[in-house]
Amino acid sequence: MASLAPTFGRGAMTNTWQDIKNANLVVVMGGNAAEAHPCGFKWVIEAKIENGAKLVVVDPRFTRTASVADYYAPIRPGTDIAFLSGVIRYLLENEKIQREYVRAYTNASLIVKEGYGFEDGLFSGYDHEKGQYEKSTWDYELDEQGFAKVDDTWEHPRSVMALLRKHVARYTPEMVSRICGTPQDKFLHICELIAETSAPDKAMTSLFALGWTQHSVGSQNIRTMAMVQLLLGNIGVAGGGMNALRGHSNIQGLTDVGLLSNQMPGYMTLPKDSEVTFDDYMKTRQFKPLRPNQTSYWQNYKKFFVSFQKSMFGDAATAENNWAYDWLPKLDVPLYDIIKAFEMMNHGQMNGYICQGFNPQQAFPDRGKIRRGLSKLKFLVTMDPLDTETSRFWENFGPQNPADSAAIQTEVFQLPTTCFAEENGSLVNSARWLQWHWKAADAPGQAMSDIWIMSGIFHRMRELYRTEGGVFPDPILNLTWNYTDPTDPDPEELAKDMNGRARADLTDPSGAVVKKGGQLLDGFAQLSDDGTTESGCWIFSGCWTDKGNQMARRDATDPRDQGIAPQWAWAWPANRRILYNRASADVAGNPWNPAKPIIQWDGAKWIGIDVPDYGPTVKPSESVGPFIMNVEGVGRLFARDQMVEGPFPEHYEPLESPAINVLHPKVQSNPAVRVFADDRADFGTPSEFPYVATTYRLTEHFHYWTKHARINAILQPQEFVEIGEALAQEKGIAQGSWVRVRSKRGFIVCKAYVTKRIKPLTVDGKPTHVIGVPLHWGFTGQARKGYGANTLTPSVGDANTQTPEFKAFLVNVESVNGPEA
Amino acid sequence: MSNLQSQDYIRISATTVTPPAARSWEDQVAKLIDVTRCIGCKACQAACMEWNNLRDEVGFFEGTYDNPLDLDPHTWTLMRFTEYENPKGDLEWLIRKDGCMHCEDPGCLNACPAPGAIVQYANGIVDFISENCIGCGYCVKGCPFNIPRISQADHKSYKCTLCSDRVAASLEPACVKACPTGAIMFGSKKDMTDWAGERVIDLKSRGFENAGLYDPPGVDGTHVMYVLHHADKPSIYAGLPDQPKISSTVEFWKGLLKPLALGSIAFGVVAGFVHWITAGPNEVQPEDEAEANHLLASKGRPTADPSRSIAEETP
Amino acid sequence: MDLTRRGFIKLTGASLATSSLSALGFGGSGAALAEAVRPFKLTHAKETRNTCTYCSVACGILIYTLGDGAKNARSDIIHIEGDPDHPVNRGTLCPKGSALLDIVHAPTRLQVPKYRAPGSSEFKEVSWDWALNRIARLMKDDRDKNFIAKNAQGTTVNRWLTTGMLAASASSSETSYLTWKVARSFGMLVFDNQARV
Amino acid sequence: MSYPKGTIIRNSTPARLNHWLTAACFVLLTLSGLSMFHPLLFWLSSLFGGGQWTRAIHPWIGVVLFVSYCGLIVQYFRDNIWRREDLEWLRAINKVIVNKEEGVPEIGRLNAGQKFVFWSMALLVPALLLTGLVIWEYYFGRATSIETQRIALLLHSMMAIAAILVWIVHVYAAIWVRGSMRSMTQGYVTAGWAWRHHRKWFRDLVETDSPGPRPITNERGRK
Repeated sequence: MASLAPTFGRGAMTNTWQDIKNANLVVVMGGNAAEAHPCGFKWVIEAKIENGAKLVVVDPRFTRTASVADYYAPIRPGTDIAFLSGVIRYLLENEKIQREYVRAYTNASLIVKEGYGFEDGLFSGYDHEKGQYEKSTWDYELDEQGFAKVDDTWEHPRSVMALLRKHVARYTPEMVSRICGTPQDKFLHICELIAETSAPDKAMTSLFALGWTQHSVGSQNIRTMAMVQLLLGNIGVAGGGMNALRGHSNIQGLTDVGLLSNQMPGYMTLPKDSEVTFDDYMKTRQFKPLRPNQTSYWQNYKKFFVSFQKSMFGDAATAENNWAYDWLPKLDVPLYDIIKAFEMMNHGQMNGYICQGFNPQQAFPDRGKIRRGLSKLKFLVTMDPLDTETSRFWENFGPQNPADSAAIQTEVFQLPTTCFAEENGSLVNSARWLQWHWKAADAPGQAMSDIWIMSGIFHRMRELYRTEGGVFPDPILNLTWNYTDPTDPDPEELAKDMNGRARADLTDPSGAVVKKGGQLLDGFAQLSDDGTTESGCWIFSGCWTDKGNQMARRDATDPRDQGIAPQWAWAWPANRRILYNRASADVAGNPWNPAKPIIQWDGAKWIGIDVPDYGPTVKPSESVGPFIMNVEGVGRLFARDQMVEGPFPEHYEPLESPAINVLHPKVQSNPAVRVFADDRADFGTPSEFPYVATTYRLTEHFHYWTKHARINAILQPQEFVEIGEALAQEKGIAQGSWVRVRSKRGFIVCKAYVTKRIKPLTVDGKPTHVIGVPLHWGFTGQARKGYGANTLTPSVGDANTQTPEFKAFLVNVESVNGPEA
Repeated sequence: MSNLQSQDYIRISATTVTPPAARSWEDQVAKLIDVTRCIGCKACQAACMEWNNLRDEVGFFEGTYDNPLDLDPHTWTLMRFTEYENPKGDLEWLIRKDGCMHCEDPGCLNACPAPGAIVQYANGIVDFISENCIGCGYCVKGCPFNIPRISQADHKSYKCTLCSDRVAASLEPACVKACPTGAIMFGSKKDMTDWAGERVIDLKSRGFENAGLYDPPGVDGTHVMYVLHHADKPSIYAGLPDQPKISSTVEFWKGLLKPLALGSIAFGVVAGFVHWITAGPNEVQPEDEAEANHLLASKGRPTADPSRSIAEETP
Repeated sequence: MDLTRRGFIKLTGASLATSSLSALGFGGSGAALAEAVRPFKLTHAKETRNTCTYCSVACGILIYTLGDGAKNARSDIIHIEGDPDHPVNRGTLCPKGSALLDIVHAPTRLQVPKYRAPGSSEFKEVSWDWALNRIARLMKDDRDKNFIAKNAQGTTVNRWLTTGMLAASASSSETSYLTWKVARSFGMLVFDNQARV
Repeated sequence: MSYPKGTIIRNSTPARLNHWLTAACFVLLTLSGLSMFHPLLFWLSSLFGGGQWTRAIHPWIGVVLFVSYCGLIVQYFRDNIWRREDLEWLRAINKVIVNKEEGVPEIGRLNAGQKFVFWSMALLVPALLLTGLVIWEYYFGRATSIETQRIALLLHSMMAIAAILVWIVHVYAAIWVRGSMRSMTQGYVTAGWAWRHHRKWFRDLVETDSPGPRPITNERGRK
């Protein structure tokens, strides 16, 4: 989550699922936890019953989460920053912040450089030509020692707190209501409920998911709430936190292991073209503390990097060759994300594509563009347990997939793989738990594991390079591959690789051997940058030690029933369950909420029910901040240069919006967003497409998978859209009748669900209708054939992460007689 | 079924003897459906289908989240969704898990003509025993909640068994186990009633003044109960009967009419017999034959041969 | 028993299967009698612990398999339900998780490698060896042709942009790690996962 | 079929076949119906191969009975039209009951008792069919509301009981009035029987020189 890291230091859900029960207030906004995560949502219900908690839901639709909420308010899709900035304004105006926490654990007191500014929707340093910021002014004023200057009174006009006050002053309740369409009284009531949790012993938890990320300002949506939580003192405490509810079973794991274009395992990053040498690379990754005494744990980057390269290339990575630095590919652009990939395909810049358990034909924006892109490939390899639309993109399925097979020259390989029930391995859940699972049965037919297939491709490639030679074979020929069965490595072996081992005897300062060469490491603290250790994913170090597979632990003991279960499986980092848990105690080390302490200072060390996310014997008097990954040691209200569109969140309209940005009409949408020219040409205007559409999951289905499962197909058999009664009446759309929903990019024909759960919102004085588009249908599987919501969605992503803007775009709707060819 | 001891039953359909009360039945079970915690995710439906190996046809979207549209032999439980605007004008999405209520006084069992096709175990579960079911559909008429459905494939009646197989193996029913939010709980009827009381207190504190437990006395209570936010208006929950009871038509049919009918038939037979004994047969007399022959002869028609008596016949 | 509110929740929640239910129903009738109600289908099934493949709550599940693993029998998954020991889901499952059996046994589960030739309107079955050889050939040819060793400034960049990969969202971390190794050893940069959708 | 000399044909062969088809259906319906009505009688379902067969076959027999009874209506309704003397006959019922024929008015082919049976069944049979269709789960289980079905079921049961009672009267009368049975088996009665029980009918037959069962008519609609 590239939105939490800039604020707290790590991009992951801060607390555990069960810890939600400790909350006094649960705010579900930017997500629909009851539908998308029912079993996690049980802890919200538990909070209500056991802890008397209130549940507040802010959503364009009255969702199933709203159906059990204590308070619900509607909001126009894509305006969450305005809403939450209004909340921040309310908290500051009404002195409803946890002052001591904010002073000690956030950067509110730090002084920002002269030159920083914000005017007419733009921060200082904007380059209109490039559509990017030059971010040097978004930083602190440093003293002689290179530490940021501080004003604990917050009176300095350039203290972060003063700047924040000024920044949010525009978000009055009137303005919030004007932008969001949320009635003022409802907005204010929610502000009051949130404000109550500024008490040190009260906690609010924020549960969110793709409802916030899938916007062109997605990362900033989340950051705004992260700031609210910092102001309320709700980070690091029981029942608090920013709980990013990840959508897929191991998407946290895939992100942890760095399967993103610019990432390496453990949140290290690949070099850029500008980082010509290893020294250049390391120079930008020194993470020198910006306040005295701070941990700034990323200072150990080189240890992680060297250990990783040793794991990859073994003896071939040496100090002399800079640990094989040049064997890593360098990036000439920030990201080669999926939107970029399909842009490249459409321009004939790609020849091959491998889809492993991923179905972009349905899952990515603008299905027409995806199909055109795939059609231009020379070859496509799909690896999946199921018959995906992607693997059949070339097949004519009628209006839902009007492909001209004869004209498509792509070679397609459809490779059958095992599923979860047919393999061993670990998955990382949203709360960062690594849980091992066991094979229950053999795969059907000739299906093989992804490990076997990837190994098969690798071996054949390596063999070709050995026999034929070819371009730059070094990393291929030198890749470590010392598995018992080279054609099918055991998951157990790979897990141990990630944990890491000593390559030579490791000694402590006294000279005593702590680890013999070849032994598994106990944790990342043992990693070194001299090549004597290796670890495939440093944050996982500790998951499989000499004591065995920690991920397979099954002791559910839960001290004080507080929702930690520290002996169940294993959590990164270092089995810490609640991130930043040092912040659960005050500066002196006493818990803010004595009823639910997590860790506290006993005079000699930190004790409690969780592993301290902190030096275990670091005295409170040393003033080490609780956000140990941050160079300041504190949480960032002001994000410095970590976000592309500004250090403070600002409301920008979605790329397709029915309204004008009333705050700054000249800067309508995110000024730092990346839009490809052809995609911009495919944006619709409100005059042609007057209604706001938003796509989402239904609880009965999981993405495009469960339409292959009979039971789920029975539970929600057919594609439909949700239309409010007012709009349906206006358009003459009857309950359950056929409608055509059009965007600039295409149309879907499906059934209409006319509902009371979506009501028109008054935005800037005008009624605004929202249409809900559930996403689960396609042309393979057990459910009725459908188009898929992404026929409609725009190909534009969040400016930081390129997460597509699925949650707010424009459509039109009309009543029709039925599907047509 | 045959190897269950009779004490394990409270009631058996179409029997004329009541099982003896050899055991105390304190441990009656109940499923408590807390509608106020339910998120309508249909996990219960999925778990029910999976556990009981039921798969309906894949249907169509018909302008409702209720899928399938109704209970059927493959759908023993079904979420029913109602968008309700309360008097304050606020929207409530009322979601009720529909299915067998396992009545203490089961209308289906009362109506059933097939011995042992419907039983009520000592723990209160009302179960359909397919091998004894004749598919007549009387249970459908007997049920005050419109639950049983007759299969067109095997002509047997189906409904929720409260997972009697799982309960017998000391497991909770599949739907109960699955329910993510704990909106479905299972335990002894007393515990469930107590727990419902706790829930009602909580709900009243959250502004639901009419919150309450639905355990309708009209059927002597049920082994599936609801906690409702608006217990004063059960029917807003997709037509949950306000005051369910076995239809008086069915009561009369399965009650008074049975002895009345057999009695009157018996009376008819006995009356005939008494008449036979007292009055005897009405036989044609020789005078009748003579008079008749006389008339026949007067018209020149043949008469019976006196040597062959055709008057003698046995009935 | 004094059922305080907290105590009661624990009773009906966590320890439901062990402490409460055994006293109910057929407790007095013995196991043989219990089986007479309706055959309990899991009596001799093998139980395997696993994790739900869908969202990231990562509910613990129990997979029940027919067959004891003997050489001459092929085991088959017959039932999946929640793992009551799991601290997050405590045995519960959502509608997707409750129907996992149907995804394992989906009629559209793939069984055989298939290949679609350019311009063809159908898949044909191929052998694994043929498929993987062909894929490796196509990849090597593309890499050799389009690999960028140095950029315009002469910096060593060693990247391959013309073939890309999308990684999964439900494969294990071990699979992911191996995938990372393989893809990056080729110099692949167009490499992403499903984190965003 | 030939009849002994001097006898009167009371029921034609088609009529008799029709009657016995109806009778057989009625008996089967009674047995199967009662098996589903009262648990004491469920054992009767064994006669039909068990409960499922009983449930399946009962409505079909009902349909046959209905059609068959329609035939009876066609064949007998003219003789069942209510006449003045029927009332007088009823007034003399106390004499009829005790086998005393003196003072009982002469009546036509059918007496009031027989007409009562005929018309009762003519009402009950269609009504049973109608209510039966409503509760015929296999075909019409979803055609009507459950409340309608409940009422139909009750009415069906009550009418069936009524029909059974009528049937008992009918059967007993056939046993009680000797010679009646033969009129439905072999089709004829003795002249004396006709004289004793249906003298007016007998006179009409003799007058028109008809062998039975109906007087020969010369004009349409008149005997």
